[in-house]
Amino acid sequence: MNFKQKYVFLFPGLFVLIGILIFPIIFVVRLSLSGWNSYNGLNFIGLENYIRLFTDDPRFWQSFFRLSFLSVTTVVLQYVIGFALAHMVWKDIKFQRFFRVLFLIPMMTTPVIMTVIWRTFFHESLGPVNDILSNFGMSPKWLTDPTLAKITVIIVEVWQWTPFMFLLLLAGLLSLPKEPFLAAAIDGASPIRKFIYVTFPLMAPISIGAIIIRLIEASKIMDTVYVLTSGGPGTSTETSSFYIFIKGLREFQMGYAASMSFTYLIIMIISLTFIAKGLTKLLLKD
Amino acid sequence: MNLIAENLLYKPDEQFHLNEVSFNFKKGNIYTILGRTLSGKTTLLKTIAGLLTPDKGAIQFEDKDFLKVPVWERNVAMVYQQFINYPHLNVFDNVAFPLKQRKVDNYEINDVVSKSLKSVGLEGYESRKIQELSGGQQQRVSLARSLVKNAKILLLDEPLVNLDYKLREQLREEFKNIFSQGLSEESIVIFSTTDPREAMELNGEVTVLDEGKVLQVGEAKEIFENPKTLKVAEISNDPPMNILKANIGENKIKFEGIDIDIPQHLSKLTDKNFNLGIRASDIELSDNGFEFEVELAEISGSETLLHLKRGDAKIITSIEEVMNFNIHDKVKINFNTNKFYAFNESGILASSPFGGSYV
Amino acid sequence: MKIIKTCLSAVISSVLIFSPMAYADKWSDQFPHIKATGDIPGDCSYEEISKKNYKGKTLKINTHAVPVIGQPTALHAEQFAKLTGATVDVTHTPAGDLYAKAMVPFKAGQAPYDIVFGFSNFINDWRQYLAPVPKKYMNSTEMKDVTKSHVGVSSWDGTMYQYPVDGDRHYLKYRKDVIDNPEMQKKYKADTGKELKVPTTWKEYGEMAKYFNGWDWDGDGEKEYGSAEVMKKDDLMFAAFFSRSVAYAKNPRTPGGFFFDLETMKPNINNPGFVEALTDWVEATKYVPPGGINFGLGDEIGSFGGGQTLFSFSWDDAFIAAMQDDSPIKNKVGAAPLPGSDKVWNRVSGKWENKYNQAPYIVWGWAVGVAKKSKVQEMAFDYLCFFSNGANHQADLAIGNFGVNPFKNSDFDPNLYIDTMGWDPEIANSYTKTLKDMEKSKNRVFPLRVRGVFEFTSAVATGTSKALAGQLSPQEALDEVAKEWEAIVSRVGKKNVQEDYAVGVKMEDNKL
Amino acid sequence: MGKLYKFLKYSFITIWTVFVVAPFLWALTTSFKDFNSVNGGATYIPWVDFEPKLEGWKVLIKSPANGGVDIIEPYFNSLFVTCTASLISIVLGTLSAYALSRFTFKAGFVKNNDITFFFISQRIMPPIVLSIPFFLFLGAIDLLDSLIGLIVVYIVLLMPIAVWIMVDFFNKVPREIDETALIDGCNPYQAFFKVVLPNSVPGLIVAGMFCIIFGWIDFFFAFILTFTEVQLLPVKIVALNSSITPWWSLSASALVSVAPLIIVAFIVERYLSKGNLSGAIK
Repeated sequence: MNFKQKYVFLFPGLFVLIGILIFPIIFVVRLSLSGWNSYNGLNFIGLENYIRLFTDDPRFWQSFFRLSFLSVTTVVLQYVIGFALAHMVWKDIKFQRFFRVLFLIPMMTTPVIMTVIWRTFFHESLGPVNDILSNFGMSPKWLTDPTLAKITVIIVEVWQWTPFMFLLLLAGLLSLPKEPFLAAAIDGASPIRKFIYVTFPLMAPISIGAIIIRLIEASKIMDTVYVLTSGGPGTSTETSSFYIFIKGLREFQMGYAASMSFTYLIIMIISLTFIAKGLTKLLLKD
Repeated sequence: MNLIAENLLYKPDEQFHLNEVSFNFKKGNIYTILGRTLSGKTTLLKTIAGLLTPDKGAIQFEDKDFLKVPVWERNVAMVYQQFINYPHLNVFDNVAFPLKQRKVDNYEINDVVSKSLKSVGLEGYESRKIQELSGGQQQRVSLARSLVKNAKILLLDEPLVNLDYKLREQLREEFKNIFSQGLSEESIVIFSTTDPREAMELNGEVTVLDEGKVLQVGEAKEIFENPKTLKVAEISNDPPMNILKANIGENKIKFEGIDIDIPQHLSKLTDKNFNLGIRASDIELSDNGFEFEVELAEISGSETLLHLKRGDAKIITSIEEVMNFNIHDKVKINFNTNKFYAFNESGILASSPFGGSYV
Repeated sequence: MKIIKTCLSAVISSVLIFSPMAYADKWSDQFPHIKATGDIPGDCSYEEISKKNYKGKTLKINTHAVPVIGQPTALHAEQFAKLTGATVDVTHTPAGDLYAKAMVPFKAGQAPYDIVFGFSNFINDWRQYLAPVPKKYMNSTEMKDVTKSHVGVSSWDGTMYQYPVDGDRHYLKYRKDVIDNPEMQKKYKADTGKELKVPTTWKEYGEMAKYFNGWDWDGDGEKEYGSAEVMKKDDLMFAAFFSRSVAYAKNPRTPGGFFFDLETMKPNINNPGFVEALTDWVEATKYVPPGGINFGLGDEIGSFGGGQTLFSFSWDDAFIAAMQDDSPIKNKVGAAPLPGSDKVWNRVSGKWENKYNQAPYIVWGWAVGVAKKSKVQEMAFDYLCFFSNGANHQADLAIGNFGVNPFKNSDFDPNLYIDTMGWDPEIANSYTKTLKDMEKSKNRVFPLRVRGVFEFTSAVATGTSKALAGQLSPQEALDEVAKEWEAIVSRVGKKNVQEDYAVGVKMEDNKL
Repeated sequence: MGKLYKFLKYSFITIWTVFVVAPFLWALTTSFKDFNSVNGGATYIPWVDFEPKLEGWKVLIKSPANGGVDIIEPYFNSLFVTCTASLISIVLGTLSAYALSRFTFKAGFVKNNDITFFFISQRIMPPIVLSIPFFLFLGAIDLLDSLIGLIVVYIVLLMPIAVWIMVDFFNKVPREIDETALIDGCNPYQAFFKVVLPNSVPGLIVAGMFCIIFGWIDFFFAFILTFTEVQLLPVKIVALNSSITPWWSLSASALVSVAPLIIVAFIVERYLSKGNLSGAIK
């Protein structure tokens, strides 16, 4: 279909978005070429920020790799668990409605607030987790061990955002056509084969979409880190967005933070494009 | 006053969906578009409906430039091969939809809709939800909806293909009845199908389409009897016409070590090498025939389709009874030589049993 | 003693009803907050402020979260509105976000708030957007009472930009019921051969903390620990580190800069004095409660205030929390100056001096300013002056979680705490003496207040937290900080930093 | 289905249920504690382990002058901003998504997928940096510290989500339905409103839910772009973080803030149960 009316559909949304964003985006680019900070205004310093970023700031790149690790791990876990849960409450299970609603709820909590609860939950001397574990002679350093702190961040992220995957995948499962399953049933396929050869391929397109959007969201992981560990111990849970936050709003090096954000945006767009292509290749073989 | 298309060309990607398609359809007639899947039938119908705009070419209807008229003003109706209805409306509202759109008054709507539902055998289903109907019933609803409009052009895009065999037969009959009584002299019916039999039964002018190109236009009988090319012969037969590479020598037709006396109608062939065409139904089992090996035997209804092989030659024959064969069985067959078609090496009909030739 | 005092004050106040001073009760009837004292005469007393008419005007304030500072701000706003007819809108913001919340509009050329609360070390970044305190208020009775060091902290090179409403400093808090307990002293002596007393050096502090770490020494069935400290890598962490550093690195014989060498602007941060302090601090991770290296100020307050640790040494809050009426350890805690050390680094000679050294760290604390672009500056200053008038200030001091701490000379009267808050006299005395002595000391360190100060402090937090987490050795960590500092100095411009730093050094070297 | 599978299935679901519920239970019990019962070590059962206090809940409705945060007005502000912004985003996003799903756009190398990605990519940018430009932008049009200003910004946050979900959804609704409507005499607008939209309710519900969630839980923009006039719930709750982190009132507020969204969860589940999320067409 190709009518001139198509523009009437597309443009209001597109132009509202562009209208609101055009100034901010241009400003971010301009900002990234300035040394805007607590004492400097919007001066022009050329590519100095970018040079600093690429030649003299290993911390940014470390935080970026840490972010990649954290976001990929959490998204994979969310996907696997979300898929498993969705598959389990898809059909014939007792209290189906209860479980479906329950599994959705964590997503609806405000991260800045909920993470405070998690911090108390994992509090090493006053929290319930170590209180219970201490009965077994264990007292893991949830927030103060560099490795375990990462895992704690992952646990909280998985708790908060698995429902997102769960919902999308459950919706996907519920909208699957019935015929392929009938065919598989006639062929007498085992549940595992049925999953591998029927369910999974049918779910591939929705999976790709869900994974990509979650990667985008997970990459902004920030509230969790801020509240749980403030990037510590040391720098062991510091992610890009948290580092940008520190530089931008804590140290008020806005110009530099803008150049980091812009670089980050470019890297993300490129890598997401590749990931999307890779996933498409991997999951949609034909 | 006719629906005239000139050199329609549509190429949204690498492939042609329509390639220089032209036709001239007259009111009061049924036209069949025959072609295999992806041959451009749906594209052509959508172009006529106005859902697609061709890259090049022109369509005229009632002496107007049809391409300048948007779909919603064209007064066409279309039935899809998928059973397309409005899922949020019940049966009555589905059928009434185009009338309400035209702001026809309610009294008349009631009248027309019940009549139309009656004609498709769905009285009493008015308040049913679409999802509660069977596939055949759903397709009747969309047919009823396309009929109430009294459209000048009725487009039917393989309307029967997604139905099971029995329903298809039944609905096809009904279609014929509806078309013969219900259609005014003012409208054109365009019916697309992959099934040659359907095309034959509807008995109107047939346009054979392949890869977006019109291969042949003619009465159904003419297409059947004198297919212009090998392609047409394949498309217009089900199973497709068997094609064998053959040559002529010493008054014999020779292929794969088989010598057959040249039948009368092929005696004037001049080329030495040609493609020999023979319908599956014109091959029969015979104890003193030629030996072929069974590759596959399919039973379809009361028929058995035998896929046979001899050297490089592969043929399909249909037998009017159910028989069991094993793969690699040897069978003997005979050809009804009077039904041989000959196409030259570039695939053009050189001689048909009905005397046609395009050489 | 207490009963007599109460009776006495009852008698006095009943007498006062019929005296010309009866105004006090007129105001305290209306505002129960000041019922203990009634209105106290002054330039911004209830009486004076009630004469102003700000009807139809709106005052917008951004302050800290409730209750610390946030609650008194809101309370005094309510009172101020009632007295003057003004509308006062108050927003509450967590401490870490106060800077950005005001700085973003400042940089954008806006003044959404007439009054912005923050910390005293924001002064250099903020002062260009703040209105200096007008003469009228500088000469007010209330201002006259403010201690010299708090006037200094609120001012930049002689001009006051921040209105003093609170006083902050770091000092040592300890469990009196342990340190002064003869049984514990005996036990400690028996086990370590040393005296158990209020620690005067960080080494002693560490030894005691380690000894009292991980066992139930108060018999409540829970384990107790050595020390609660701000070790979480946040905006407060560096202050805790500087508190531990002053003893080793602030040498009264080498003026001219604690953080930098003012002449060369070379960072001192990685000299052996600081390294020694960081080594101590890394050692401290062994005697903090589980999870202690992720403690922010709130955790520190909760931990010490909740009776979990023997020591703690940052802001007043932990002490005040411990002295709350419902606290399990009320009147079981003591205050003392920050520990010192037996040696101090001399950066001129490049050698350790084996002399006892102790230096108070006049840490930054709550500060508040009036936006230059505000259209109601007079009202804003009136509000601030009213905020800390005699009656309000005394009442605020009495409420622990208000977070208002002594900064007036009149605040160092132990009776204030004994009477109104029911403190043990001995504790009140040690508390006021500790605070007073800090005011008197000549070997003080003032907070770093150069432009872009957060780049410097954030680098310290990052570096030291790497050391605490064991990612780097103390020397490596501080070398990294020093390198980062040099980079910041060259980015900001050596001259600029030097110019700013000179202002602070002048105070440290007692030249202002 | 084997017994083993069933066993594994129910164990997994049980474990996950415990995991999901645990922090809420912890928050519930903590919300009845106070400073002393929190700092005495982990306790669980009121009356048995600790003396329950209502302070944590009272703080939420007390005025700041009395040491509370008074979340009632912010609560309604949040509801209003979230719902309005979601509604606008859904309307605009759905229209754009329909265009992207049904029509072909081409401008140079930019095609439908690129436009869709453009929409979604708005969510990649870390909010910190956008906050300053947004601040200046809203300042320039005098919408700082206003509900409308927040709605404007939230539209940018939420429309990408609406577009993403609706494009996906419309792709699953057979385009023949709209074509039939056009053939039946509807112009494209009528086809959209009379036929496509009524059949897209499940998609709209899901998109709406995501918008509401992402609007409701945003803290950052609400924090930077408001001063005194407008306060949103998360900002107000975070302002509970004084020097001492009040576990009790934060726990209570966490429970209060999630409450309205549980209704959303039930609505979504209803539509899921009907199983017609994909458009109900074969």
